[in-house]
Amino acid sequence: MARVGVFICHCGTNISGAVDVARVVEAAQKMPMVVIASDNKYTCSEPGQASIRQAIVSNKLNRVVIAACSPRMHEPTFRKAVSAAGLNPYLLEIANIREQCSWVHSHDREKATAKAIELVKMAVAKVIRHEPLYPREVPVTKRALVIGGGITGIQAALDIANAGHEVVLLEQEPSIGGRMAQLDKTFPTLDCSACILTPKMVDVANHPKIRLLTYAEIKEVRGFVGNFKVEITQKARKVDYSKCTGCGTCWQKCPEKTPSEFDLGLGKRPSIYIPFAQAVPTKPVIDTDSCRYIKYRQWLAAGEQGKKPPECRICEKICPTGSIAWDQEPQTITEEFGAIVVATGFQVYDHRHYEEYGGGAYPDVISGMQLERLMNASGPTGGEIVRPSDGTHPKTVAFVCCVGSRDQAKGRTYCSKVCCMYTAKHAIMLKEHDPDVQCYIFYIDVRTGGKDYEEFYLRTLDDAGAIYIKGRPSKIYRDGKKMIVLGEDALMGRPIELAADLVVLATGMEPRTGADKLAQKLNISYNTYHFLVEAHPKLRPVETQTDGIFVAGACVGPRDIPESVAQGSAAAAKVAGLFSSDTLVTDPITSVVNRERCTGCLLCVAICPYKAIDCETTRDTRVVAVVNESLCKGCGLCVGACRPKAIDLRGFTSQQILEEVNSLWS
Amino acid sequence: MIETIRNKAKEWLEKNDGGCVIGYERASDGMTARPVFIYKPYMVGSLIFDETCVHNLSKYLLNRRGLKTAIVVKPCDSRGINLLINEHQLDRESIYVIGVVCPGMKDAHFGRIEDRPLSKCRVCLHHTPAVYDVLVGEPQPETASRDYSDVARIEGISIHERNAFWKEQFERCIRCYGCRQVCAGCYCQECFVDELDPLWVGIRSGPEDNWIWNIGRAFHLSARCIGCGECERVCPVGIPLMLANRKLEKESADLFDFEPGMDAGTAPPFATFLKEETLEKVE
Amino acid sequence: MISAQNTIRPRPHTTYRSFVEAHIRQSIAQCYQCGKCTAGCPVAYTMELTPRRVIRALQLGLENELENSSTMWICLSCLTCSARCPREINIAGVMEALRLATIGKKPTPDQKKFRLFHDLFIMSFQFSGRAYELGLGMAYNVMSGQFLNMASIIPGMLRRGKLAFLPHKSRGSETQHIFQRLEGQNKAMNQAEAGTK
Amino acid sequence: MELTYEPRIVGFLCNWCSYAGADLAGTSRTNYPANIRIIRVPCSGRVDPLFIVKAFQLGADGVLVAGCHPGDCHYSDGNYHTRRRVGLLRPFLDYLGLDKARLRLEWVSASEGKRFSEVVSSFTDTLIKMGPRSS
Amino acid sequence: MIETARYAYYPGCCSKASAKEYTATTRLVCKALGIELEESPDWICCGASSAHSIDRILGIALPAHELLYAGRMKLDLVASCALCFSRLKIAAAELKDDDVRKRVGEVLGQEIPGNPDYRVMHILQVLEKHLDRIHLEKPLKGLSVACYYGCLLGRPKEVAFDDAENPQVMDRVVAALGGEPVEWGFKAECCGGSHVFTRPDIVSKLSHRLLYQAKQAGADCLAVVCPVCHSNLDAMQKSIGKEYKEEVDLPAFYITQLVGLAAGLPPRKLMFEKLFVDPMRLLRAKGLA
Repeated sequence: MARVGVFICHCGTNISGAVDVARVVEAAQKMPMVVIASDNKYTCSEPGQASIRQAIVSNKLNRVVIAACSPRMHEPTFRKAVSAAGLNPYLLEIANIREQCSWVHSHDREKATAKAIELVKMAVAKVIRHEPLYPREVPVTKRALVIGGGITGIQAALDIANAGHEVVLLEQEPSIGGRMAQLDKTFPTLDCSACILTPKMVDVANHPKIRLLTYAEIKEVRGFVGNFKVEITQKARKVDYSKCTGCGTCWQKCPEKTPSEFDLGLGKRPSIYIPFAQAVPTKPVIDTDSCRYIKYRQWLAAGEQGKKPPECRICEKICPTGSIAWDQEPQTITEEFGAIVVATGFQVYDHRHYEEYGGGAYPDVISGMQLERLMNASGPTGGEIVRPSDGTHPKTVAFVCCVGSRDQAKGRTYCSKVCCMYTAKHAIMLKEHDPDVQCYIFYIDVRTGGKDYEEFYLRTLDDAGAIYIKGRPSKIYRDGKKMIVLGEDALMGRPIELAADLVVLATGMEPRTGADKLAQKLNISYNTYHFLVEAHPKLRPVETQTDGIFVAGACVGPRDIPESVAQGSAAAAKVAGLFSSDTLVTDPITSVVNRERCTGCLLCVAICPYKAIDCETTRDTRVVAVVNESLCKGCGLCVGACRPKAIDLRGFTSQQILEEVNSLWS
Repeated sequence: MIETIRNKAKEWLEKNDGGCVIGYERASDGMTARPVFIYKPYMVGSLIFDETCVHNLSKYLLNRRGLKTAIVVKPCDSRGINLLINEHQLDRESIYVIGVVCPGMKDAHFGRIEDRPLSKCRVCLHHTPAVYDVLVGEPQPETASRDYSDVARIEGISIHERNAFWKEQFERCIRCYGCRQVCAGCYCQECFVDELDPLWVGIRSGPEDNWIWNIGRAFHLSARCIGCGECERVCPVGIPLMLANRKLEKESADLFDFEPGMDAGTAPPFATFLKEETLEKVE
Repeated sequence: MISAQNTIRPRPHTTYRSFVEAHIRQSIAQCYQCGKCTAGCPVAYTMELTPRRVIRALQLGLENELENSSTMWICLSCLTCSARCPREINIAGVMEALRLATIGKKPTPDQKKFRLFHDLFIMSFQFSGRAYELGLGMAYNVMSGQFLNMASIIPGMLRRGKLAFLPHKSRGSETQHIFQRLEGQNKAMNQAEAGTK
Repeated sequence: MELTYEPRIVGFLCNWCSYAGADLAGTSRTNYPANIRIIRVPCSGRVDPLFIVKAFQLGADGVLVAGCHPGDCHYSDGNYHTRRRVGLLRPFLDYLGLDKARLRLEWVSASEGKRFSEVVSSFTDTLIKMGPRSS
Repeated sequence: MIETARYAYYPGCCSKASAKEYTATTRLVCKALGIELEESPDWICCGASSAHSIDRILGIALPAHELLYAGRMKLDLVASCALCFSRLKIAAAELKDDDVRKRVGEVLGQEIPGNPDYRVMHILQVLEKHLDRIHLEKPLKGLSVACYYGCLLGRPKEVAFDDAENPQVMDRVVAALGGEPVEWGFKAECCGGSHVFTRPDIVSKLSHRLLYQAKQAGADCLAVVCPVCHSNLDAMQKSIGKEYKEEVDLPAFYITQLVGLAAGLPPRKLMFEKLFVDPMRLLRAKGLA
């Protein structure tokens, strides 16, 4: 038998100013199962809470209704209060008579009082149907997976590992390092990118708590916070890493040369290769698309159709440790983790979408990232900045900002944030390389939000003598050896034709291809551009809507290096916080299946946003739904869909809601 | 036609020991049809098919989950099979579907077969079963244009007239639940109408409770009703239940571009959504 | 005096702007003045007010500037600006709208020859149904005072039989009726509009 | 004494957006008619269409279902499902003689306190104009 | 025996004078490919490029007159002039608006059926569609062709049938004829259009840029699909050359002439003599004449 206590708050005059509290008390005393009803000046104050605790004990109350401010305000406070009196904290219901009554009906005391009485009545009707609920504890696997071996992932992995937890760092390419490894210098300090990055890469490789999984991809993710089960595909490297010492003989001798991805097609690499000299691990993979012997084997398998490729196998013959493994196939590894950090980063926007700028057909129209490779001493030209078409030194260089950024017509409305700055860096670097170079920079706005960024931009004007031209060019074409850029000098309001030797497009950032697929596997959200969506853009920037999965760096949106590193560390801190206790407490407001009523139509399985519902077979061979309470977030979507009323939501059961509705007419 | 059905049933029974063929036989009045369950090949001679085979047999499959069963279905009944497979009630492998091209069905009243086909047949679009292992009869083209003149007539009268019309219809309901028992889509372990706590529907048969029962029944069949018309046929007090069902059928076709039971794979409207849809018609 | 003319006094809501926005079914507020329209415009070099500045003038409500400009008449309607606009604004449509909006106004000396050409072009098919190149060219040359315009190619055209001496007529006199009915319709609409005001 | 008709409205409000929006209307002291009784649900997707039918059966003059704007659901896509359910129920109830104006589906975010009060005001207004439900 | 394809055909005003050879070769080639063109007996001017600058409804009504003819014939409407094509296509799109349709209907004195779906094609599309019907008698081997589309075939994108910046249809046609389309960046830049009367200086400047770029890209000749472009690039070529003090000498063919040539139609019928820039020397040098 329910024994309900009703406590009505004056909230100073906030409630009593518009509601006749005495009449509400009087009415509440007459409601069914109400044992005691009383009022309080400030229920949330310590004396107020004490009087509730006392009333619970002295009146043997087993249900409590507090009519006060919004439950979004003080529900946790009052739950603690009833809990302190020995009652299950979920046997409490709050009637919102301040925000949704006294404050909005201040002009009509009569109606406000009548409404307050009804709100209390609804709460009483509902609380009678409350059941005690108990949070559950689940163990935490203190092991983290970091997806993406760029600077963000490296930072996150090192920080988690330094906090004493095991980390697996997963990278889809043959080496970690990411985009930062491709850069020459970094703004605004002009640090050599490799000089600050490669020590961290080595730290990762040598850290006892970090296991590196390169050339690997996520296949499937199951489970929930503290208990993820991840299937990882280790792609076939065709090299046995347990034997390989990374001596380098093979990649020096391989006769096949193919365009280097790392150098963005400006240079070549062998078929058995490490992407760049400082790669970690320093062990090669065989590129099965270009390798002669692989092609030979495919030719054999296809019934010797067409021209016979050479049966090369030089790497195999030359390898001192016999590491070449032609028959190596992709492998699936299953690992368990308590938390996952997603740091898949970005890729450079492909300027082939700009047909008006030549659609990628002009060799002397290059992307900013390609210029990085040209400037880099370990790049394809040994750091000599030359025109890809004829190898001459450009004297007039035009830069075009916002290529693939701020361009709705190209499906990219956002600002990529880093291009203004890296273009300024390029102008300064070009001038340093060759004092005869004149740079022209076509821009819409110059954005330099960041410490020392504006000062850096001013250097391009003062030191490098770059000429900034406000206006987005409309066309780039070739005239003889020159590239002509058609623009407008919007400040003069006149068209401008610039004949340049080299045009550098400041291409923007976009998420890595496949970021959406990965997000689907992880069950986290992404936006129209496939940038991942954080739980809250300001207050929870590295968390996601899925507990235990964190995001960091440029996979969330355009970021520069300092921000990416900060986010990597932030995500690591979140992971360390999660791992600080051995168990996790979960919210008891979850769905629950009545197996007798369930027909196994599995509509709930189809619509659950958290994949929290699965099915199982009962002993009488019926298929029924079953809720994984650790995954369930308590939205109740499944309950609203269930025809046989076989699934219900604790704390918001159909009984409870219908009692609320019924009470309005009883 | 009948010979083909019998031959196919016989062939199947010979190959599937312990299987059952669900079909139609002549009723004892010598005129109408009734369901028959045949377990032995030599008994297939009683199978018939003609315009009196009004019953939707697909609901019987629910009693033979996982058991080898062959079934004779009309196009509308065949959609029931798809519906039940889609809702994970049946598995396709255990069922052998003898689909029959439908000429339109006629009901019998007072010892006489009516002249006109059933009203559901007059507005029927699909004359060839949506699913079958063997098809009896020549495939017929679909009726191209939808005929919702019956629904439109109700839509055309005023809101007060509509209210009065349905009130009068639902008031007659005696809550026998025949409509539910015969419906292939009604297979809950316990119907919401029978639940006591919470009490969705009052126990008495009165205007208010009849109202919510009939709405609840129809809405639970929204985007699921396959249009077999069995509910209306068995209603002892003659409530035009299909008139309600067909409104939902029309709306779910218009709003979600969905026709229930046309295949077993398409996600039903309440299992999916489109981010960009608005679902608001110009009013 | 000069400073008074040069100082901009913004009027963001003008009838020109609403007319233009209705015509292109877009808001010109979307323009962020990147200048790609002007950059690609093949005739921007010969405009006082470049396409970007036309949009700017609309945003600020500089009606005089717009009315006195020849930009919309120099515009070739090649749609390069619209095709490349990163904000997907139909700038060529803006030009078309400005032509329609100023058609009733007295042309400036610079606008005159464009307006004359269009009037003559329309006249050249208003009665016969089909445009009459030779007649159009000769009439234009005489009336614009550009007597020797294209003189260099006329003999060649004649020699190759590429100029018809007489207008080619469409069967029936449909075009005349079209013009009559259009005039009637426009009149009725103007009256109706005046009536509502 | 003049007898005025006071319609009864049942509002099902999602906890994260619309309930918070209703709270904000209070915090900013925006007055609106006192005809609505709010039932808090975690998500508009928790609303069983039968709750709505039940409220009408008991005598509600109007039912408001309010959730986060499409794309903003706290539970990623609950409101899209609500939109489909209510989107189908509304024309059906209308067909059965219950004017579709009596069932409203609205998107109210946590920052739209003013909008919430406008929704309740206009809904109450509409219902007063329509008068009591014919029985 | 190949099946006959039928289209409604809109020749446009230039067909009667400055672009006689375009119309004639269009008919000739279509006949050879088994394509029937039905010309409306009472077609009228599409109004380009003036009507839509003077009155919005007039600019739609004039081309709509022809759309209605095609609609009655239940045929796709083909135009050979890029300018006409553009007006027809835009009018077809505008007619989807109920108010516009009503007003245009009034002006044309006839009811325009609702939900109209008027399909307008350019002759290039027709040629590409039926490319397989061409029997290559004389492949255009070694002939480098700069395909010039003009500004309107790829714009606006709502009515375009090819990319706005780097269209490909004509390149595919030329390649299918055995010719060598050259890559160049000015396929869709404007030639100056109808400004030939009002601002001949503009036409000179823009057309010169085109000719120069085509030449620089290594083209032997141009292929053109619009009478206005053609007159600017062919008839005006000599005076442009004078103005810029350089001999260009770049024959400008209509695409239909090239198709006819490759299909082995008699050169006499292809009306090369109508071109200002004599192509015969080039054709002889390439062994095509």
